[in-house]
Amino acid sequence: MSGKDHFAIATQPIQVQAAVDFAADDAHGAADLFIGTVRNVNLGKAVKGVSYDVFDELTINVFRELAIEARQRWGDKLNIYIEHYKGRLDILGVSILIAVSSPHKDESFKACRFIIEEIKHRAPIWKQEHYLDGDSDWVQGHALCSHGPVSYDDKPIPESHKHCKHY
Amino acid sequence: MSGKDHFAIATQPIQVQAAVDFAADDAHGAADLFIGTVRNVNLGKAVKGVSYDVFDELTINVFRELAIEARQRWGDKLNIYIEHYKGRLDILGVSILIAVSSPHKDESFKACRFIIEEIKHRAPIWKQEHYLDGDSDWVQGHALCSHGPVSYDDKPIPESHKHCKHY
Amino acid sequence: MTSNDKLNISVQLFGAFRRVHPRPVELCIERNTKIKAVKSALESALRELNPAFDDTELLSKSVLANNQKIYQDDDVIEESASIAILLPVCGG
Amino acid sequence: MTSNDKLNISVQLFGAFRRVHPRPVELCIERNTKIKAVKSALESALRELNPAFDDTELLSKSVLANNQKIYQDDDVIEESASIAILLPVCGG
Repeated sequence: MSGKDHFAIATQPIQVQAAVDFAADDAHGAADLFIGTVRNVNLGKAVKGVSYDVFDELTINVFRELAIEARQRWGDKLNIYIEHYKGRLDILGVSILIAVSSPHKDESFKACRFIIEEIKHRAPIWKQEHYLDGDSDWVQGHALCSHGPVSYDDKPIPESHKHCKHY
Repeated sequence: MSGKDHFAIATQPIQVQAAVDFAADDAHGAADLFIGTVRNVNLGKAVKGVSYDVFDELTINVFRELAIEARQRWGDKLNIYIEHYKGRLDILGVSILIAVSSPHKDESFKACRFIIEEIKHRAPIWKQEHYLDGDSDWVQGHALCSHGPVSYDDKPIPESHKHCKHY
Repeated sequence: MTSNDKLNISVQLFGAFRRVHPRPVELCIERNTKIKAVKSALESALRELNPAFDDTELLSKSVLANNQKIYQDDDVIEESASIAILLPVCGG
Repeated sequence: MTSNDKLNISVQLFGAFRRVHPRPVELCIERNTKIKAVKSALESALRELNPAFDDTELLSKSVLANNQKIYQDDDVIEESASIAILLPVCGG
């Protein structure tokens, strides 16, 4: 039986316990969680907050693709929980929460890492930093392409992707 | 400034939110959490619960050593939270919780993984499984030795450790 | 505008594009126009809506997509649709 | 028992060893005895406390330790102390 999924674009504070409860599974001995938070500095500039803009529907679709790819690599049984925040966050605010549970620990670590790396490259999400000096700026990101997995992969880069900027 | 530590042997249910709150840091953008839970099967036998026996003082000392080693590899700034349960747990009970936060995600993933692998090999903790059929058994484990890091390491095995059974 | 050979395409803007224009951009294009040409039409429309817009690099780094997938340059638009122009991304 | 040349060593038991004997084992050894010999003394004491105990493999796979560190075979015990015998571990 395949594991279960929860994908959401959050506009209320992201709750870690909800992810833990969702991922819990009688048959699973391990869960790995990744929590991304807003930090007070980026590239030497003092940050006071961040606004995330999200193309919701396509982002959810990317989450769904990532769950499929993760199960192909690390097994059907993974339970996968992904929430990304949309809107403004202060320092310490949770921008993303990923939880992956699995029978054994190796799969949950690897799948969780895979998902965060891929989201950074593939999900249509943009980040505007608000600086202490009053300025704000959209952060330079990764160009999208219509291919599949891009970044956190032991396998060699397929020929068809080699032109992509994210390699 | 060096990050902070929390180490404990828990005899009350382990709370994930406490670890998240502890690890949170204005200067950190990432936290990785590992949660170990009791699963309903091991080596084909149906499990109904697990009892952990812990040599508290030495275990806490091992946690302290692991935090030092993790900071040597992945930076002073890591905040590190480690709790291991002692006593009886039912299925889904949390046996171990590790949270590591850091400025960027790579360090938190690697340090968290390092810590769980090392604990399995170095912390004086024992596990008795209680089976549905009424039996119970102490699980075969990893022989201890007086050396340092043993398991999750990119570096070659030092000569002095090569006789150890855990390699 | 809604004859059989014309399609109404609404292009959603995100991130830095919202500074160029605050609302979706409405395009009227020929049926079966290739994505590459849709992008050019979008560029013209943005210049018309905001004469100060001259950052063509913003467009060259971006891709068009619908709710389900990212378009390739040779894809064609066959129906009226809501699509989106997506700058390099920065989630997580 | 507590003359200058004798030490009282209390050995805590964990895990499967608790089935052999439910409480710490008290040993009386010479000052500066090597750990290897302490282990032999523990084996004799366990056999005396529990005549059914014959799993010497359990001891050969185990190490002695104090609160701070695991002993090596050539370490010596210089003071009366509480130590522990540690089977292969299985935490996490």
